Formats: sequence, structure tokens, C-alpha cells
Amino acid sequence: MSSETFIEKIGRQQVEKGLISSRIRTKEMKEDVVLEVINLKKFFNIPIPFETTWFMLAFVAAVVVFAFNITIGLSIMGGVVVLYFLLPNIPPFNKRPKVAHLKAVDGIDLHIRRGKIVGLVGESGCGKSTAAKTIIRLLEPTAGSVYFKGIDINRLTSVEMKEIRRHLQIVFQDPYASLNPRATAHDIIIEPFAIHGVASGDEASYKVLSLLKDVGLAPHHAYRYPHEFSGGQRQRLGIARALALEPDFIVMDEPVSNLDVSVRAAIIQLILELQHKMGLTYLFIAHDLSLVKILCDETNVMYLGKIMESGTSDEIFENMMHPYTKALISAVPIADPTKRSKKIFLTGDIPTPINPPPGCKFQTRCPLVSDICRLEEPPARWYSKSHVAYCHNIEGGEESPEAYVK
Amino acid sequence: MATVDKVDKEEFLLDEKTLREIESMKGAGQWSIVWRRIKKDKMGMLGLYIVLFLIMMALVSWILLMVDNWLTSANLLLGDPNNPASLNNLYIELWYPGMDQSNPIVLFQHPRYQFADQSTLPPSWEHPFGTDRLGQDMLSRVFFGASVSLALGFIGQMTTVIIGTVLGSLAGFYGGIIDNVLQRVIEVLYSMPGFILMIFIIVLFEDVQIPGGKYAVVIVFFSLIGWGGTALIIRSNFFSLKEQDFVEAERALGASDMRIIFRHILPNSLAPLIIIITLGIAGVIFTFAALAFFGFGDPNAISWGDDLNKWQNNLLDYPWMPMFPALFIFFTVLGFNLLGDSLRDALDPRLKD
Amino acid sequence: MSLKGYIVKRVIYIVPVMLGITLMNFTLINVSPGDPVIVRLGLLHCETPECYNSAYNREAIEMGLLDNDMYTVPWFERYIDFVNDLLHFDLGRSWYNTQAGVGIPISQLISERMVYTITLNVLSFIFSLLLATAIGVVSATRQNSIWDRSLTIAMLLGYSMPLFWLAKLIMLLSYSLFNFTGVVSKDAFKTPLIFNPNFYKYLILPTLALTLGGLVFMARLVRSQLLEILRQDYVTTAKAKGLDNRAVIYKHAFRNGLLPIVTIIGSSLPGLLSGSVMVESVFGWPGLGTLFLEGALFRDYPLMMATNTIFPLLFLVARLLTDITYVFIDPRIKY
Amino acid sequence: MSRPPEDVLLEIKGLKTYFFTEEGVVKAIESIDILVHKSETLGLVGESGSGKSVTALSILGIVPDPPGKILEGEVIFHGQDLRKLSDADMRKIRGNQIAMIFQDPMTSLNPVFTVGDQISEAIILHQKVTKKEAREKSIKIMSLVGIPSADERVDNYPFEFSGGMRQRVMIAMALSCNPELLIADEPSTSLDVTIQAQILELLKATSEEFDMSIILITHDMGVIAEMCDRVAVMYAGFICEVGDIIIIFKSPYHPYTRGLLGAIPRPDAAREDLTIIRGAIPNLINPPSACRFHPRCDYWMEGLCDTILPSIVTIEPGHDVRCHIYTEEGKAWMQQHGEKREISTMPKKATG
Repeated sequence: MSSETFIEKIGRQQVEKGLISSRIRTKEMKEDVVLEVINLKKFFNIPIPFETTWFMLAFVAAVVVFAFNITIGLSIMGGVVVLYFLLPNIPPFNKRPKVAHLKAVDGIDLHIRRGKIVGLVGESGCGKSTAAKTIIRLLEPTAGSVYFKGIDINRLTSVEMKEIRRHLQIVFQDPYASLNPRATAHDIIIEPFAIHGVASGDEASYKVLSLLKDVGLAPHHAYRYPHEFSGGQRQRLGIARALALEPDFIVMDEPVSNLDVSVRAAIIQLILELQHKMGLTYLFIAHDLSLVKILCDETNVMYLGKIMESGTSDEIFENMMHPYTKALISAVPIADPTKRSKKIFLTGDIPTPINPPPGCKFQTRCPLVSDICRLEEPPARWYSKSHVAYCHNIEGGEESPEAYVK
Repeated sequence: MATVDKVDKEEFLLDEKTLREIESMKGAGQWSIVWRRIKKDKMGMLGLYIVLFLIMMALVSWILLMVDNWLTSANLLLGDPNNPASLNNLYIELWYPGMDQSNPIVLFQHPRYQFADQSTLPPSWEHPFGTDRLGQDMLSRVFFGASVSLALGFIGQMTTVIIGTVLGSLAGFYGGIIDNVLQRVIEVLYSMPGFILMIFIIVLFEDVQIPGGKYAVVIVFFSLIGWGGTALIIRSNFFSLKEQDFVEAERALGASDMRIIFRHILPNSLAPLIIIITLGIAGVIFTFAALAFFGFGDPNAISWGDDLNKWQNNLLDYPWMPMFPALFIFFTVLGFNLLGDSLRDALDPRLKD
Repeated sequence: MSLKGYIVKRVIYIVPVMLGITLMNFTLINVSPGDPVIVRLGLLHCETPECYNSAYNREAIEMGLLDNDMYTVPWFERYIDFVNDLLHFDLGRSWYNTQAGVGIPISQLISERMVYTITLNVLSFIFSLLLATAIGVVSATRQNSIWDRSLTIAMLLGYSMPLFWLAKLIMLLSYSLFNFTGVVSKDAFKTPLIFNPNFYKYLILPTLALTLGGLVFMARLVRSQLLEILRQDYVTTAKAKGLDNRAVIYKHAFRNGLLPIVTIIGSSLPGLLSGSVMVESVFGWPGLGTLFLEGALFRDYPLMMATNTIFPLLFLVARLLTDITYVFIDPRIKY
Repeated sequence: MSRPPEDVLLEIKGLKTYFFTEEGVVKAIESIDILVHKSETLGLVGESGSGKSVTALSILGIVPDPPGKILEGEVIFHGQDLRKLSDADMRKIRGNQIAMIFQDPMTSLNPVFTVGDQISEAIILHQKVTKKEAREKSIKIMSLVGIPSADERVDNYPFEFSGGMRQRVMIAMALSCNPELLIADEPSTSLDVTIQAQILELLKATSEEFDMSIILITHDMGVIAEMCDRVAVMYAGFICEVGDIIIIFKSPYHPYTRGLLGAIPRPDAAREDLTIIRGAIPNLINPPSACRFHPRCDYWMEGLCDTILPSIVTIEPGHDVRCHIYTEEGKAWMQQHGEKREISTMPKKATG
């Protein structure tokens, strides 16, 4: 492997191809910042099947027109095309919207510094996993940008992206689904070497074995299939695959939530140990708050595609401001029968993120809800340099973090 | 504080020898599990034996016919020129030293050879399956019919499966407009009862002359219209597999589309493909037999379906004539169905773990 | 959308599919080699070309070809004419079925024969559905018992039996038992159908054959579906409520099991229609299947074209009905 | 802390359930003894595959058969052995005196019937009321479990409810006949924390209102700590330890209980406090001999734990442990080998 960094390599590739270097947007970033996510949005379009009806109506109409001997000079394709574009504009047919927007991620900002574990917590369906996949560009974002070491990765071509992918990895939630059931552990872990042409033959096999050792598996596990491993061992394999290319940054998408309690602790130990050894940075996604509390340096609380509150873990767990965070933390059962706490109960369930109403996302369940919540997006309130909550109805705080810079 | 698994974290040396040893320790793959399950299933094994037996029979008869054709075309006449029954009949005689050479035990006769004055004989030691109206030995007809009947099944099914897999995987992986067009085409093809469409096409293209005879035309059209089912199954399989985490993981590693399709998704679609092929062969053999039965086969071919067609009206007076070809069609379909059912159970992912 | 809207939408949906089918059939006829007239003349032996030509012309006029600009108008314009005629329920005249030298209108032929096919198919479909349900429930609830095993093997044997051969065997059996082959003689149905005892007499064997054919297919389906359903969580819930086995199976399991069965039967209807062609032809039952096979054997293109339009239409209508049924039994369907 | 015998509602003695599958015999439950008192909440905690759910199904006698079979044991409810009852008598108890709710509310409701139908089905079955009365009763009970506008939603189908609401429907169904015992099999596992808190609160409130005992099955020590009066810890088909909740959480006696408590993040713990149990949960087709925990146990006495099954030792009334550290054999072994095996009362730092 050459000594040039991927930033230089991408630059060189561009010069070789004669592309304008300004095509890639870069950003001045502090040395210790690995990843910065700015106003990231990911909407899914849910097509409404009515579109097919237009098509069929157009088709039928065109054919009928054609069959009864046309004099107006429409050809069959012309008929279809014209009607297809005309029909949505004719009153009876334009009543339904073409698509619904599922706003899975609706503008999140993250700031991840080197060597930190940043937590992203939220209930199911709040868009955590979509955010994770969008950050490492497994999904194309609708808007916003992700700067990895100063490069906006969403502007890269697939060849350039491949280079970046060596430094951005992901570990999935379901250790069984994330491993190809028809490949052995060896095949699975050698895959990154083969894709990037880093190593081959015995050298690659050697690397595989030492990776297995790193994640706490024995060499005789190399030729087993995923179904022969236990859940914890499968997750170790997933971690080994993510580590193979020596990445800087790993997204941990609920890596332990499908594991048994006793195995869970071992995987967390492994994750921490690897971070120590290799200087990794994690984005740790979880729904288990007690885990996030002990594991993460910084915590972001997410609800329906938006960050509600973020700050260092201490700030979030000791000094939470947002009503949602308060309810969420109080709802976590505490493993100590002498400390049965009084809980804040949220009413109702999480609404669907399809075409949400304007204003604060939390308005339907918020105990503090007022009229303004239904109209305007809540402003940011800063309680320290790093602690921010988004709510209309909380007291104190400053309007920008600058107040704390001194 | 306990550290990461003591048991799992044994130190190891990584010299050449260890590497080789580890390589030789390859774990039991999924196929060995499948094989173990089939072995446990008695009906499945019965199906497998039937299928293997039929394939053997088809291969032997095909080779014999090939040799016969070659000898005839090379004008090499073997055997006793005075005894027409032994002319060029490499495949019929059991002969051992000291035996009367002019009167060997006849196992299989040339399927087109007509025994003079021996028509419509019921089954006997000499003709275990009897003879037909033309004086042909039914056992030989049935034996040599195997190659055509099975070949039609295999070729017909393989071509449709290949077309279906290619189109289905493209549609399933890329979705969008390809998928839309494919779905519309399949809808049209699927709305026609396949058997009726085949008859329609055979009648229309009766006069087409292409090498391989009438059945070649039939096979071509069969593959052109028969791929819909496979394509639909493979498409939905691709749809669900491409959402799986392991494919996402490949993407995160930077793998190309082709690598994902061919090295990850397709191998995981093998199970449904195998089931489609096994059960499909039974269906294709059945379809061709039905076509032949209703007179849309090739009357000159030696196949079970055509024999059945020829003698179907003799069922009441000479039942052995149509009975034996029908029985063999039945056993073939049964064998493939048994094997397919057993494979379906064995490959069922829900039973894993 | 309301149920009515859904049905309207589905009915409209049939139109493009039918257009696709007729277009495919029409194209196939037009790209196929060979002159239909020559095919019909067959092995006619003529010494002189004049003799042959006159025979050709006579035949062609009888088939109504020379009037129809068969050789001058491009095929796609003839296709439009065909669709136009189709919209007026005019399917042309048969070449083979003639009356006083003129072909009988195909729509008349089909409307005469349709009732036979529908009677046969509907009857055997109902019988096989009922029997298949009974057999499936028995095998699924007594899994691995002697009943289940023998029924499963019987169903498998039946499934592997070619339908046409099954029909032949039934014919043979009936002949040896009752000296009755069940093959329809031409003059059996001269009086109106319902009052004709012959009609019912000759209906028995084809219905039996077709019932058996559908039965083996459906019984296997019902059994595997029920086994699948009985493993579901809500069945355990029902048991935990204190319901007895009968209620669990007939109330909770059965209605859920019905859903996939309806879909699969809906999509396998072409197979069942093919089966009906086979059975009709074996017993000479004067339905659409026999009509089609006769037309195919004698290269009656208009007739083939017409049946190839009618069969998919029957299938599409049947599938429409199953889809509507589905809406009624599954509340989750949002149309 | 033991309570008088007339207070006992359900007693399970030596229950043994196996599953006879293709791969082999799954020895899901080897020997289970549990006492449930009147109006108490008993927690049954264990990891996946420890046989918690099978225990629940065995109590109700609805283990899927084949492949499952209850081989031995007694399930004594109100002084009568449920296993000796006829099928018809057992059905009168199921859903009426003992009700059950399941883990996954998405799949445990029949998708093609309205929730009203499904709730009133049990009422009609056990209470001989008309359809109309049953419907009214279901509406009442639905609003009791906190389903808003129950009189409209009674005619909705399960798919029109969210996960939390479905679990409420399940609870309504279970409560419909005022059962004396409710078996809740992981009632909150598939739900979000905020919904979980609602459901647990609902269970707590209804158990008080109906004076009902609950067997709460879960793998989450937090839920146990919040909800239960007593707890039974299960591992691979055995009960390791039973006792009062405060005692178990403060000073666990069994190495597995200790490991389990150490492996979860406690409210005031730091990263370093997480301890782990090495190895993995055994395959129950071929489980470890004798004490099934011995291959993962730090206190494994070689030659004893893997040959002789420890008997149940009563530490104090109401607190039973099945471990050789406390048996006579174990003490003899320790004396003979000169090694001391003792469980430190609690994982470090947890109390300080």
C-alpha cells in the first residue's frame, strides 16, 4: 500500500481524468474531527398505485381511439404518451398526490471527533438505521452533506467512493442476516481484501487468521459456516469483516441488541478493547439507554428523524432538558429493586413518519405541548458548549453555543 | 474484570503447516446438511433412485442409438446378413462363449425393427412388454424412448430456467423500468393456458424445417414462452435478498454490482432454482407427453408420448401397447416429483438452526 | 378507494392484457410459414397446374379468404380490424365447421359449446375444492398418522399421473365394470340440455376425471398451508384461550389458510383449463376444448384465434373473481 | 419470608418437557420446581433457550405435540394436578383461571378477525353470555386497559393497531375472564422503552385491581427489578436460584445469577464494571452433563459439577439455590482439594 492518503489519491485520480477539482466539495475541519454531518435528510417516496391506473386508462383510451380509425393523427405511442401526461392534470384524475414522503431522516447534524464513541438513541422507527446507512452512503441522501475528513462523500463517483469505503465501515444489528449463509468465515473476511485488492492468497489467509484472533475467535473457526456459530461469535465475525480494511470510523448499528445478556457484555468488551488498540471512532446506534450511558462519550437523542437533544453523556443523563429525553430516560427499567422510580409516561404511540404535520415532531405526545409547537420548528437551546436541546417550552439556555466559548 | 473469552483466544502459530491443516478442516457446508436430510427421507431417496435409473437408461439408449446411426451412415453392416433381426443390432444380444451364435438371447431390439408375424403379442418371456401392431418390441420401444422423453424434459426445463433466471435477476436487482416491462410481458404470457398456447404454436409452425426435427421447434418455442414462472420466483428472491444485511455489508465494502449478483445473491438463490428445475422437469415431461398424446408430437420420433398417442385407442383390446409407455411417463414424473418435494423440505431455510 | 372502484379498476386492467394476448396470437399467425390454403389442400394430387390452381381457388373461396384481402392488407391493419370486430363480438367465420359451403360464425359455435365447458368445469371445481378441503384438513390435523401417510402417498401418485391418462384409465375401468366408455356419441345432446338424461349420464365420467385432477393439486396445497398455519402464534393464543381443537382449526386456522390457497388456485387456473381441454378431448365432450383441438388439427385459424382469445378471457375473469373473493376474506387488503 | 401453604396458588414439581425433533431430543426443561403465591408477581428470568416459554406452555398444557411432550412432573393449581385433568376440564381452566399473553403482539392475534371478536370469544366460551353482552364486556375491558375510544376500535382488525395497542388487546383478552393467574411471556420485549413502561405499568395496576398473580417471563433484569416480588433464575432447563427480589439482586448465591447481574449495565456502574460470562448457551440436544452451567462457571469443581447434579439447597426459607458450592458434596470436595469456592456477595462497586 502506498503512503499517500486517500485524499491525495482521490485528488490524483481527478487530475488524471482531467476533472475539475472543485467538483468535490471540501470543508476546513479541525484536525480531530473525523466526520461531520450537516442537515442530512433522507426521504423515501411511497408511490401510490393510482399512477398505474392513469397508465392503464391512457393505454386503453389510446388503443380505443386507434382502433376506431384515427383521423386526428395520433399514433398509438403518441396517444399513450399524451394521455399519460395529460390525465394527471385533468380534474377527476389529479386528486391524489403522486407520492407520499416518508421522512425517515429529517435534517440531522452530527459532529464526531476522533477516538470518541458517539451514541445515537431513539425508539424503533425513528430513523436511526436509515441515518446510519445514509451517513456511510449506503443510501443516497435527499439533501445535506456528510464530510469525512473534510470531503463531501456524497459528491464522489463510485470509483472514488470505493476508496473512501475502506475507511468507513458498518456493523449490523442482526449478526445472522449480515453474513452470507453460503460462505465460510474465511470467505466472508477475505472478501474486503479481494474487493480492494489489498492482499491475496496466503497473505490474505494469514490476515484473516490474525483478524479472527483479534476478535477472539480461534483459527479452526475459519472454515465454518455462519450457521455453525453462536450469536456472539457471528457478531465477532461481523466486526472482523468491518475491521479488515483498517477503517478509521465504524458505524455500530445496534450491534448487541439481538444478543443474549451474557454474550452482550462480551461483545461490548471487545468493541471497547478494539477501540483502545486501533484508535477507532464509533457511531454507536442503540435503543438501550443504559448501554449508551456507560458506553458513549456523547449522546444524541433522536425522535422521528430529528435530533431532540444532544450533548455529552453526562449532560444528557444527569441534566436532561428536553421532555422527550426525560420521558425516555425515566422509562428505562433500572436493574435495582430498591430504586423503583416514578416514571413519566408518554401517551400514545410513535406516529408514522409519512407526511408529518408541520412544527415540532414530538407535538403529539409531548406533555408540555403548546400552540406554537404545532406551527413552528423548535429552536435550539444551548446549555453548554456541547449540550443542545430543541424545544419551545423549556427554560434557560442560550441561543447559540458561542456564549460558552469563553 | 474478566477479559474476552479465554477459551476462544488460544494462542496459535501461523506457519505453512498450520495453514494447510486449517484448510483441510473445512466445515460441513449446507449441502451436506441437505444431503443428510434427503437421505433420511425415504420417499425422497426412492425418487432419487428412480431418477438416477431413468437417467442411466436414457444415457445408455442414447449412446446405442448414436453408435447405430454412425454405423448405418458409414455403411458398416454388422451381424448376420441373412438374419435381419441381428443386422446392426449392437445393443440386443447377450452372447456367451459356446452358445449358438445364430440364436442369441435378445434383450433389446432395434426400436424400429418389425418382427414379421409377431404383431399384437401380449407380454411373454420373449417380449416382456409385448409387441405392437407393427410387430415392434414394446420393451425396446420403451427403452429407447427414454432418451427422447428425458432429453426433452431436461433441455426444455434448462432453457426456460436459464432465460428466467437471467431476466428475473436483472428485474429483481435493478427494479424500475426493466422490472415493469418484464412484469407486463409475464402477465400476458401467464394469462394463456400454456398447453393450449403450445398447441397453437405447434400447429402454426408445423412446416418449419430446422435441424433436430419437429421437437427442436417445439423446444425453442417452449423456452420462449415458458420462462415466466422461474423469472417471477427469482425476481422475488432477488428482491428480498438484496435488502438483506449481508448485501448491504458488501456494498459498504465497496463491492461492484456484478460481484454482489454473482458471488452473493445468486448462490443464495440456488435453493429455489434447484427446486424449480426438479419439479419443472416433471412438468415439462408431462407437457410434452400430453402434446404427443393429442397428436401434436413427432410421429416419427421414438418417444413414450408418441407411442402412447399411436396406441391410445387400443387400450380396450390390447392394453399393454399404451400401458407401458404411460407407466414410464408416470414413473418419471413421480420420481422427479418425489425428489423435488424432498428437496423442497431439505432446502427449507426455516428448518435451519 | 371503494370496493366498487377496485373492481372497476381490475376490469379495466383486463383490457391491456387481452390486447397483448391477441396481439401475440395475431403476430404468431402472421409470422408462421406456410399458406393455410395449401395446408388444407394437403396431399391433393394434380397433374396440371391448372387443376391445382382451381382447387386452390375453390378452397380459398370456401374459407372466405379471397374476400378478406388476406394477401393485400398489411397484418397490423388486419389486427385493428380484428380488434374492431372483437369489440362487436364478431369473431369471424370458421374455416372447418361449414354449413352449406359457408363457415359457421365462430361466436355462434362458441356460445353453443360454452355451456358444456362451464358446466363441466364449475362442477368439478366445486367437487374437487370440497374434497380437497376435507382431505387436507384430515391429513394436516392428524399429521404422520396412518391416514395422513396413505392420503399423502395417494395424492402424490395422483399428482404424478398425467391427467389425460387418468381419464383414459377411468374410461377403461368404467368399460370393464359397466360396459360404458363415457365417450359422447354425436347425437346424445339433441334435445335441450337440462331435460336430457343423456347429458347427465355422459357428464359423470369427465367430471370424475377432472375432479380427480384438480383434487390432487388442491389437497396437497390445503395440507401444507394448514400445517404452516397451525404453527403460528395466534393458534397458540387461541388454544391458551381454552378453545378446543375443532374451533381452533375451523375458525382460526382455516380462514387464514384459505388466503394463500385462493391466490394459488387463482394463478393456477390456466393449468386447470388445460386439464379441461384434455379431459374433454378424451371423452369427446363437446365443449370448447374439443372445438379448439379440432380447429387446431384442421388448421382453422379463425377458430384458433377465437379460442385463444376466449380462454385467456375466461382465465382473467376467473382471476378477477378470486381477487375479489380475496378482498372479502382478508381484511388486510387495501384496494 | 415464606408464606403459609394455603397461600400457594400454583406449584410446579419436577416438570420435565422434551422436544423430539429430527435432529435429536431437545431437553428443553429438565427439572423445574416453582411456587407461585396468591397475588404476587413471580419473575422468571433467563436467556434465550433456557426454557422459559416452554415452562409457560407446559403449565397450560399446550406444548405443541408433536414434537413436544411433557414427560414428568406435577402442575398443582388450587390443589389439583392440572396434568391429570381431562382435556375438557383443562380447557375450562385455560383462559378462564389461567390466562396467558405472548411475546409478539404482531403475530399472536389472528389477522382475519376483529379484536372484539377475539376478546369476546373467550368470554362467550367461559361465561355463557350472549354475543351482545360479550361485546359490551369486551368494550369495557378494552377501555380498562387504556385503549382510547374502545367502542369504535372494537370492530377494528389487529393490523389497524400499533404494537403497543395490540399488546393492550392481548392483555384485555387475557383479563376478560378475571383469571387468578396471568402468565406474561416477554410482554414488553418487542416494544419500545416508552411503550414498555406503559405496558408494565398497566400489568402492575391490573394485577392489583384484579388481585391476580403474575408469572412474568423475561430476559431483562431491569423489568424484573421493576415489577416482581420474587424471582426465579433459569438456565438451560433448570431453576438455578429462587428467592425474594431484594435478596437476589443484593446477594446472589448462584454463579450464574451473579454473572447475569454483572453483565448488565447497572444504574450507577461504569464501563469497567461490566463482567462477562464466558462461552455460549449450550445446545439442548446435547447439553453438558449434570449441572448444565459448569462449562461456563468460574467455580467449576472438576469431577463433581460435571458428574453429580446438585440438589436444591435452601439458604433461608423462600430462597433456594441449586449449586454445589452449598451442597454437602461440594463442601466435601472443597475440603478434599483444599480449594475454597465462595461467591463474593455482589459485583464490585455496585453498592458503593
